Amino acid sequence: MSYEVRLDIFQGPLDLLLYLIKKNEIDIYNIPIALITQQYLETLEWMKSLNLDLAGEYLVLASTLLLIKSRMLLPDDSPEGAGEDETGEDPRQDLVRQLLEYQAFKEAALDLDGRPWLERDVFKRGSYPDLPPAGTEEETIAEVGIVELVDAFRRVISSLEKEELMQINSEKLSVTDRINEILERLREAGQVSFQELLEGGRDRRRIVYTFLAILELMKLRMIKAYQTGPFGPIRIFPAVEEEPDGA
Amino acid sequence: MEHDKALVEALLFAAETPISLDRLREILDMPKEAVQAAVLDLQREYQERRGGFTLEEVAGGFQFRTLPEYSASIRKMKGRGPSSLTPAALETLAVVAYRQPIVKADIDRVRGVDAGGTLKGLVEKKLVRIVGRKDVPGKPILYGTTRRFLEIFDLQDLAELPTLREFGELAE
Amino acid sequence: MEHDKALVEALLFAAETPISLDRLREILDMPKEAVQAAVLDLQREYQERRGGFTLEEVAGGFQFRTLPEYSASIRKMKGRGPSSLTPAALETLAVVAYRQPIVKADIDRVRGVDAGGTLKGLVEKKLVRIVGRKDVPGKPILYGTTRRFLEIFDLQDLAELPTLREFGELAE
Repeated sequence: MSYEVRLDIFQGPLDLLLYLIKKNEIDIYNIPIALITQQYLETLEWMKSLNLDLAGEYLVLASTLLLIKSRMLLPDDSPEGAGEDETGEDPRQDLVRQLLEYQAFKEAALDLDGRPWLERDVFKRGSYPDLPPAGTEEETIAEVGIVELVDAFRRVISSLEKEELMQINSEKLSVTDRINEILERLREAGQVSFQELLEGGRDRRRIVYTFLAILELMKLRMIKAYQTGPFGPIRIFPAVEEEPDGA
Repeated sequence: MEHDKALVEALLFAAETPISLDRLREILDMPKEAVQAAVLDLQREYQERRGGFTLEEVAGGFQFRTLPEYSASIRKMKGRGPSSLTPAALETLAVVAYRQPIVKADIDRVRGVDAGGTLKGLVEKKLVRIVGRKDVPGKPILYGTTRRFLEIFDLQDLAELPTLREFGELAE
Repeated sequence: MEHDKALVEALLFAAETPISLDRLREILDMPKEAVQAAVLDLQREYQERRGGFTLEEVAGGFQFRTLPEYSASIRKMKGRGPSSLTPAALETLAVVAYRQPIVKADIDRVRGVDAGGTLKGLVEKKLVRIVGRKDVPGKPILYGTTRRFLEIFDLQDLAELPTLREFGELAE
């Protein structure tokens, strides 16, 4: 194998394909698919012979190439290398589009790399002597992000059942959002009607979540619902007086 | 130096992150025009002076930063090699930056590989963050870039990213 | 500005601690006299300029520092300074976030320790609030997260919290 290729320089199958196209000085809009497929497969063989782990994506692209090659050999399609057919669609079209898109982002990545990075090329002021706190300002929370929060939760429940782990889904969290809203409204107004709670949302999912939230709150016995007759409005009240925040 | 200008300079110097004109105005209780005049005046002064650092406009604010030509000596002083992202991480970052908000499946498709590992690394480095969920079945997570991304890559805002090379057309 | 002087300025600016003449000489591989001349020159320049900061000799080295007369505004800008959450507090917060509304006994059970202290701290920081009382014997307090929690973690609503499955997939 004569290719002077270092495999860790490829970011994936598209990257390898772009490399082969450049190496052969091929027009990307008119890829000689047989030649490129052959070189692509040879490179994969060579990678395998070096005991390199081949990501599955490399094989997916290999089969795509073979598929395109076979379609180009069908009599009804334009002959290889002849570019787009007048009526039919060039079997290479999707791949070319994907390659061009990938190439554009690859260049964008190089652009980013070429910018003056903070803490690599340019630096901000290194230190500043600590000042005594002003005391009056609201306390701010140091940089914690979602990642830290999720990690913390994962740490906590790692000892618990896997089943419990799976219970957390965005549906439950959406219901919790609605629970908080309902509690907020009850706090402000003292009571709220079922209708009022359901009216806010236009989309069906929100109505379902509101309903689930009401059921959950009733299950937790945090609210009580009263109806003033068989078809009268349902009114919702807090079940217990809550204590003020911070108590 | 005039008092207001010196005061603005002191704040710009002491701030940990780029500081916006609005924030300066709020702290100093000065008219916006006066704050702006002071900042632009400082910016011009440092530019003309050609010292070790200048006042740069970045991520919607202003920040003193050293000039790139001194990076080697500063890195030597700090005793660390150039911090860098792998080419794979940079590609993922570029896709997120230009296509945000974007779901992971679309990043995978563009890059032709599973971008999970690089994406997680970028979230941990606080260059990429979760911005919401796409309203399609499964509600997949949408990703976007952070303010820190702008700070690190010396961008005022996303509009300052160079235009992506056209790839939509298959015309010769 | 002359190159050596600008280089020294960049180093003094970017340094984490006051930096000595010896250290500068070591990094820049310049004669001590040249380093000293540059530093003294800079010191005189900033002194005469009367801007927001000057180059001070402290703790055996040199460091840019703002003038004391601007400290009130700087303190205002910095607020009280960020206080970080301890790992224990973060864990309690995570349990509340994902399992709300939740009573303290359940937080204790999940975390395997008494969460009373951390919970109180989170209520004081206005990240967690009392959302009501569970109508069971003893009427235990139910806790949930606040709007401020959403702000700090940059979330539109709780539904944006990633599920563990999604987060796990990112890493694969």
